[in-house]
Amino acid sequence: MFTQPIGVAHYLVVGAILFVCGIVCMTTKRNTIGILMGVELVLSAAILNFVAFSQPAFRVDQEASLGIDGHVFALFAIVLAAAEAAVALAIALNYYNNHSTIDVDRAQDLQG
Amino acid sequence: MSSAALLSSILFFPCLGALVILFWARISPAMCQKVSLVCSGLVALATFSFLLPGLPWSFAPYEATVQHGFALDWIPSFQIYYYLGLDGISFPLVVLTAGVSFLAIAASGTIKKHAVSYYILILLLITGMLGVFLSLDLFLFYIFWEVVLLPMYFLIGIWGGPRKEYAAIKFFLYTIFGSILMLIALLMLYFASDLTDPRLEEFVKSDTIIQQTVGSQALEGIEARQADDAVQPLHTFNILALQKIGQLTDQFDEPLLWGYSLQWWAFLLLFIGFAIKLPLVPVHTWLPDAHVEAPTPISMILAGVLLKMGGYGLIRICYPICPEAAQWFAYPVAILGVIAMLYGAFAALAQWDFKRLVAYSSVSHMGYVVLGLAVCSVYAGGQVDSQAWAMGMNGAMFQMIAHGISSAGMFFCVGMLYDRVKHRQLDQFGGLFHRMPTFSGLSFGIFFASMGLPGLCGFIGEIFVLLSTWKFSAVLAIVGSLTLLLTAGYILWTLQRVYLGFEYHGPLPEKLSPATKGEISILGVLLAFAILLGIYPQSLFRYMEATVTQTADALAERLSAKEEPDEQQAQLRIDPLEAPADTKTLLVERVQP
Amino acid sequence: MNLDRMLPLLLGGAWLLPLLAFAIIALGGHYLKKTSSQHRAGFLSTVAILGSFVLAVVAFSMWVSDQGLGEPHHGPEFERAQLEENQTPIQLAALAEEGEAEHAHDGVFSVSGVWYIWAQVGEQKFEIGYYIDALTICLFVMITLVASCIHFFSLGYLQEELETGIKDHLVATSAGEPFERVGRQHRFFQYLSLFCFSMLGLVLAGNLLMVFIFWELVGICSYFLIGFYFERKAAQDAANKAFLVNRIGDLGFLVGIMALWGVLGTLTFGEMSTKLAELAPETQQQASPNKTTIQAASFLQDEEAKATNDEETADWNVGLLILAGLGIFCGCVGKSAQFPLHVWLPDAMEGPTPVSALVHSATMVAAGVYLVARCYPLFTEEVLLVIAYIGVITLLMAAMMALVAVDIKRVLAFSTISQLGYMMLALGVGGWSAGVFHLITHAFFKSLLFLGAGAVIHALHHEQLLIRMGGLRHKMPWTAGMMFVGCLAIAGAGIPGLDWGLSGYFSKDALLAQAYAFAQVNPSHVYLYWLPLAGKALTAFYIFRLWYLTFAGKPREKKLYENAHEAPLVMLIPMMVLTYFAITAGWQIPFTPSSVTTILEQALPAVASFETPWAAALNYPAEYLSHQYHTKIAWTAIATAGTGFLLATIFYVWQGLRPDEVQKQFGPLFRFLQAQLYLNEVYHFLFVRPLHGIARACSWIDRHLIDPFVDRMAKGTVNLARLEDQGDRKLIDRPIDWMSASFYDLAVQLKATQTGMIRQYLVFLVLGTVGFFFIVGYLWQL
Amino acid sequence: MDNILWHSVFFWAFAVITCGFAVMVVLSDNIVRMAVALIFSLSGAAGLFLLAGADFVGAMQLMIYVGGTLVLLIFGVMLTAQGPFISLKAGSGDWIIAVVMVGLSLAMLLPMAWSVPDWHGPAMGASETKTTKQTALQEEAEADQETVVVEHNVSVTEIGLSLVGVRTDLNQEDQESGQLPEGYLLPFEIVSVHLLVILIGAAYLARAKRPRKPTKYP
Repeated sequence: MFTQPIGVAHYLVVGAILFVCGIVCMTTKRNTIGILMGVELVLSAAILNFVAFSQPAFRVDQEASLGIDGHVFALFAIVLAAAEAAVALAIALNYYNNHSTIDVDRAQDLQG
Repeated sequence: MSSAALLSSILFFPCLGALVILFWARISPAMCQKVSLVCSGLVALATFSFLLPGLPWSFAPYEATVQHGFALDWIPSFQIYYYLGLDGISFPLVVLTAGVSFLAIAASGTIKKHAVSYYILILLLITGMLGVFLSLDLFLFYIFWEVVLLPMYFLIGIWGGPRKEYAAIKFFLYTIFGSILMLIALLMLYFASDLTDPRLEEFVKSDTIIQQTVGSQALEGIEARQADDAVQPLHTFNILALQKIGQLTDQFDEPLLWGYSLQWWAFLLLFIGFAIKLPLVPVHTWLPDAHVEAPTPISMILAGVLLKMGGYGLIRICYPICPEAAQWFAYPVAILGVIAMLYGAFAALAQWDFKRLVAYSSVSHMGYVVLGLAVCSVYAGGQVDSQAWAMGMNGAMFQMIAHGISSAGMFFCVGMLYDRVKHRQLDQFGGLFHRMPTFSGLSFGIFFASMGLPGLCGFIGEIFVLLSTWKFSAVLAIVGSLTLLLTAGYILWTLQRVYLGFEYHGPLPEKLSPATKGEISILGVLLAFAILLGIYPQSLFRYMEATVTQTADALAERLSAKEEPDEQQAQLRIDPLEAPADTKTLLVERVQP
Repeated sequence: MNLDRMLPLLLGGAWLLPLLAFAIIALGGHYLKKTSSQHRAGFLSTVAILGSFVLAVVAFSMWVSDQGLGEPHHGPEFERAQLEENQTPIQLAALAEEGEAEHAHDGVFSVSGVWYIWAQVGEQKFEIGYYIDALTICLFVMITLVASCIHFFSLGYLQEELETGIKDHLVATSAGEPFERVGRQHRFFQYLSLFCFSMLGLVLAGNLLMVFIFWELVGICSYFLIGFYFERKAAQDAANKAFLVNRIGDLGFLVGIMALWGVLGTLTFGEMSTKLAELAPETQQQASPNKTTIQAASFLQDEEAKATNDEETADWNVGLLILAGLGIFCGCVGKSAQFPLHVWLPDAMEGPTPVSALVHSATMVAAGVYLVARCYPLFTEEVLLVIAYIGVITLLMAAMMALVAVDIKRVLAFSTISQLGYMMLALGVGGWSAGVFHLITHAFFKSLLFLGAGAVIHALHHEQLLIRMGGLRHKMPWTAGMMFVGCLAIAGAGIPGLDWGLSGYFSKDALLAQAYAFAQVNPSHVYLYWLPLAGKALTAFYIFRLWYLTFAGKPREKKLYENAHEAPLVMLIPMMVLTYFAITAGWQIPFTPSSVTTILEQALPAVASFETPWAAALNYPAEYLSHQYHTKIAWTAIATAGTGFLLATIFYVWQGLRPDEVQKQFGPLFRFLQAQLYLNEVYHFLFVRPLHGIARACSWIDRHLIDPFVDRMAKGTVNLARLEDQGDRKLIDRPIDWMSASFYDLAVQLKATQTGMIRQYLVFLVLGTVGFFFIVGYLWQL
Repeated sequence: MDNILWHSVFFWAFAVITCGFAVMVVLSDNIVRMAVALIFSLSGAAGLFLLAGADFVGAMQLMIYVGGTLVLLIFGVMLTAQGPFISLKAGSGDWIIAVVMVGLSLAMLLPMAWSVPDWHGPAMGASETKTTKQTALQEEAEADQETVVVEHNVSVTEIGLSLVGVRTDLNQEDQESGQLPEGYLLPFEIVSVHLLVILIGAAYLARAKRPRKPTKYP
């Protein structure tokens, strides 16, 4: 286990687990904040994949790596995630103000 | 005992019984039945004795030729002879006729009205049916064919159910229409035939019956022909001679009307005639009415024997005499057969009257016979696969016998129930298994035989016909095999509605007494035969297979020779086992520049 | 010892003994019934099948002493493969090809012959004969053993059928009272004997036509046995349905036989492989037991003129062969209750429970698997792939239905369907011996489970609903214990480290390993491994759900519980015998390296896989190559099954999750599964009703021909006018009204999907994405 | 023991931390504990970034995510976490769905991750075959290289320059060939403006308002 070098695939697996955790978090939490945390996990998984793909030492064909592009995209993603968190939190607070609850299951105004 | 005396006494013994009944003053109905029973029993015994090995008159198995054939002068000026004989095609049907007739008379105990006339007519009917199967002279065949018609008309019309007049006249009109077409066809064949053809020399010399009747005249004619003298044509009604003419010469190939040859027209007319008797969709509608209205024993004979006359006519007259036409009509006839199978099964599925259902099942089962006969498979290079055709013909023959057994049994079951509770509505039965256990058990066996359950007789004919059809046309085989499903559907549904369940919910429940010993033995005999033929079909094939296969081989040879195999095609010829009929067109296209 | 002479005698005797019993009971049933207090018919039947068992065992021992037990297939390539476990799939496939050349095999030993000529037409013969190899013998022993046990069990189970006045509480007469009838134990044993005869005949049959004959005969026996309580409408309907659905399969079978007859010209098992080889005169027969590639190209002759022609013939032949394979498999789909013809088996549970144990779990339904195994050389790659996928669909679908079934016998019925799916899958991915092995182990543990269920039903006086049971382990400790063993066996419990487990552990392990090996070399069919693995969790869940609901917890119906009692000894002893085999059937035979599998592998057929023009270019890994995955798969499988077990325990013992809550949450899915995917309704709508429609149409056409033609002409004009008016209303107005109404209805129904639940939308989003990738990825790889 | 790659060891350590706390986030019902677990999970992810040679991104992850976003989240937790809302439990059915989705997603993602051989890491086997052909001296030199994974660290300078449109990692020839420099100036500007708008919007949304009666919907 420890004698094998790390490759992109390992990162992808970690990313996949993070992603799945995020998804499960989003579907099982009724708390708005909990859902937001799930979103953070999912975004984090995506960023992890960007970073992994930009490291040339992680793969056989080093030319194929993303290089600096991956880093820049990861940065953008982080920034956007932060912004998204801010807005989402604002929405959550607003929702709380209006409905006096943060249970998303109560938010069924869109029901057809 | 000479063949002439033997066959004639079998043939006319029922008439003797009829005379006894006629002149016996103040005979009681029970006595009438006893006399007829003895009479038909002796006939049945005589025919069954042919099966025993070792007797001087026993029927030799694995033998293709006519046995016990003899000819006596009847109307020699028109070359009409009293020519009887047995071969593999007619023998099983004669045995079936004798057996079913005996059982039908045994089942006639409930007939009390005009008993004397009833038994006289039924004995006449037996003679007529035996005559149809025994005669090898076309004219004689036609006479017996008509003899069957009249007793049947009266038997339905007098002893039938509520709509008996309607059913009887319908039966009569349908059949007479077919007979007229047949008459035209056989006169056409008679006047086109000529025994003085040099190609027939070998046959004329070898055939004892021809030698005995018109041999010298024919040989003189042949010699004169070979010497290029003008001779008067020598016509014939001899079925075997006509077959040889059809297979060896081109006398029936002359164009007759609208560019079609004589044999094309003859085939068409004969086919319609036999198809009505068979009956084939769309000329089958006399059958349900006739069956529903006829009394039980008559239904048994009608389904067990009369329908087989149509199939017998096809395999004895239609196909061997007109081989090219048979090939021309192969697809239409096969498709009609498949339609009859499916149509009959579908119509049976929709019936509420028990007897009507059984009647429609007959239509469906007889469709197999037509399909089995029609499958003359043609392959590249003009080779006809005689094996597949022989298999189909054998299957058709077997199906006729098997259906004779199972349908007679089914009609007897229906009749038993009708005699007790006076109705046939399927939805007003139920729970018979509790009230009549033995009868129900036997009925299950009979119905399963009709359903084509392996191990019983119905399966073999069906599987043979379908296997041979596969060689002819895979699509028809697949479509045809759907019938198996439908048959199972209507039979099982019927059994459920009639026998299963916990109580009988129709009128007259108190009349539902268990079956008597006599009834059980009739059903038991039929079921025993169904089982015997099911687990050991070779017991029947050994008698008929040689003749049927020879017929198929002869036809296949004729058709193969007819198709001129040119050099390229001969080169492209492939093993018929490996190539389907459909590739023929493909290969031919490839060859033509 | 002369195997050629003795085996047909012994097995023929074993085959005919039940027929003798049947004939005696059928003809003398009346007499036997009169002395009913001694249940003579039952004894007669039981003695007959015991005799068959003894004969089969003698035949088996003769076989073993002559042919040996077979050796496990661990060639040198196995060790090499183990060393290089980290190979990529492509390398593995190459390794497999390499290994095959070394893995020579001296053919399958078999004894075949003819008893009598059934029918002969021209030169074509149809014979009643036999074909005996290791598979036949093993199945003979298995069938007679299970059947003997079940005969004994039936003597106890059907005790009340000996009485003269039986009240059937499920049937109410018009007076409203329960229907009373005379017992008919002798009829039951009569049918059972006929069934044993037919089943043994099926296994013994020497050609496909004979198989077809007995195929239908077991069908009709099943019909009689399902409809044993023919007073009940449900039983009648179930019997009819079973036979008709089977007939649909049989039609396919018949087409397969016809096609095979068309391409090979023979239906005899012994001749098939020779004829197959003749099809390709210049076959590159690789000396390999498991994969012989007959290339279509080798049909090409040297001469130019013949070339194209022959190629077409070859194509046609291969096409026919595929059709034949599919047709024969169609028959198996019907008989083995595979999707989409599985609908009859759940209903077949209307029959008495011993019937379900014998006919509808252990033997008859396994006949389809047997036939696939028997005809294995005929199947081309396409057909095998179809078999594998049908198997996977069946096993998952049935397992999910078993999750929601509430009737104890129905759970087991669905479980049977699911396990049959496993067998088909194994055969489809090249695991011949794994599939047949599972057939045998399954026969033991499933008949054990059914007999256990029978004991429970017997104890509760014909109560079959799980929700009314509970806590029965106190009242029936033996039954509970043995059923628990059965549950463990079907869930495949075992200890991978020690390589020790119940019979199901070994067979399922072999099966999954083969699926894994197949998925390794055919990456596009990776789901053939993942889905069965998931099915294993479901298996463990539903089977332990059944056990917990029946035996664990507190009694739910006090009255039923109070009256319950342990089964009598005549029922317990057969169960013990089956328990013993459910535990040990997969073990190695002491002091030898052999086991049931190695005996079976003596009959392993050489697979002639035609490289057909339409082939999807599959690789079939040889079965011995999958041994290297056993340990790996065993751990995975145990983990999966453990998950299912854990979940069942959480649900029904610890009550950590609440079943009713889950049921409420998944309401539509739950109802969908409980209604068996509405397949019955769909079939009724698609097939039964149109058929009846056509039937009525045919009948209608007839009546119209009967009607006087003139009569119709006279009324014609009036009718025409009316018709026009009606046409306006019906043809023009009604469709428009109907359209508008149905659009409105549709809109109302579609509205329901918009729940407004954020989390639910999210679930749909994820499932949609996964589904999209599944489809795209799958198509891409294809 | 000599063959142990410390890079791999650290990777597994961080991976376990990241995944473990992520699972904790999922399994915990208490919102506060979830937040704490999330902090650790994201920190672990930052560690993974560092291991992957993305120093700057790792730093940003720590600063923005762990520092900023989480503070924001905890802020939200504190504002809303009252009594009943701290632990809102999902039903049993939700968990079943979740398990099914886990299974499905993993069944899709994991085979995908392993499906490309190129991604399995630097080829150790390839260098082994090479060593047989080389001299012993070279072998020693190679042996050192073998155990050390050669990483490419992207410096902050590179990123900074690329954000304003100067690509140092591309060949000079490509830049001079007349094409536009492939930097990120435009995206950078767009993101900046976007951020500004978002923050203003967020502030507007979250501003203190007069309490209002909840609107009733039909």
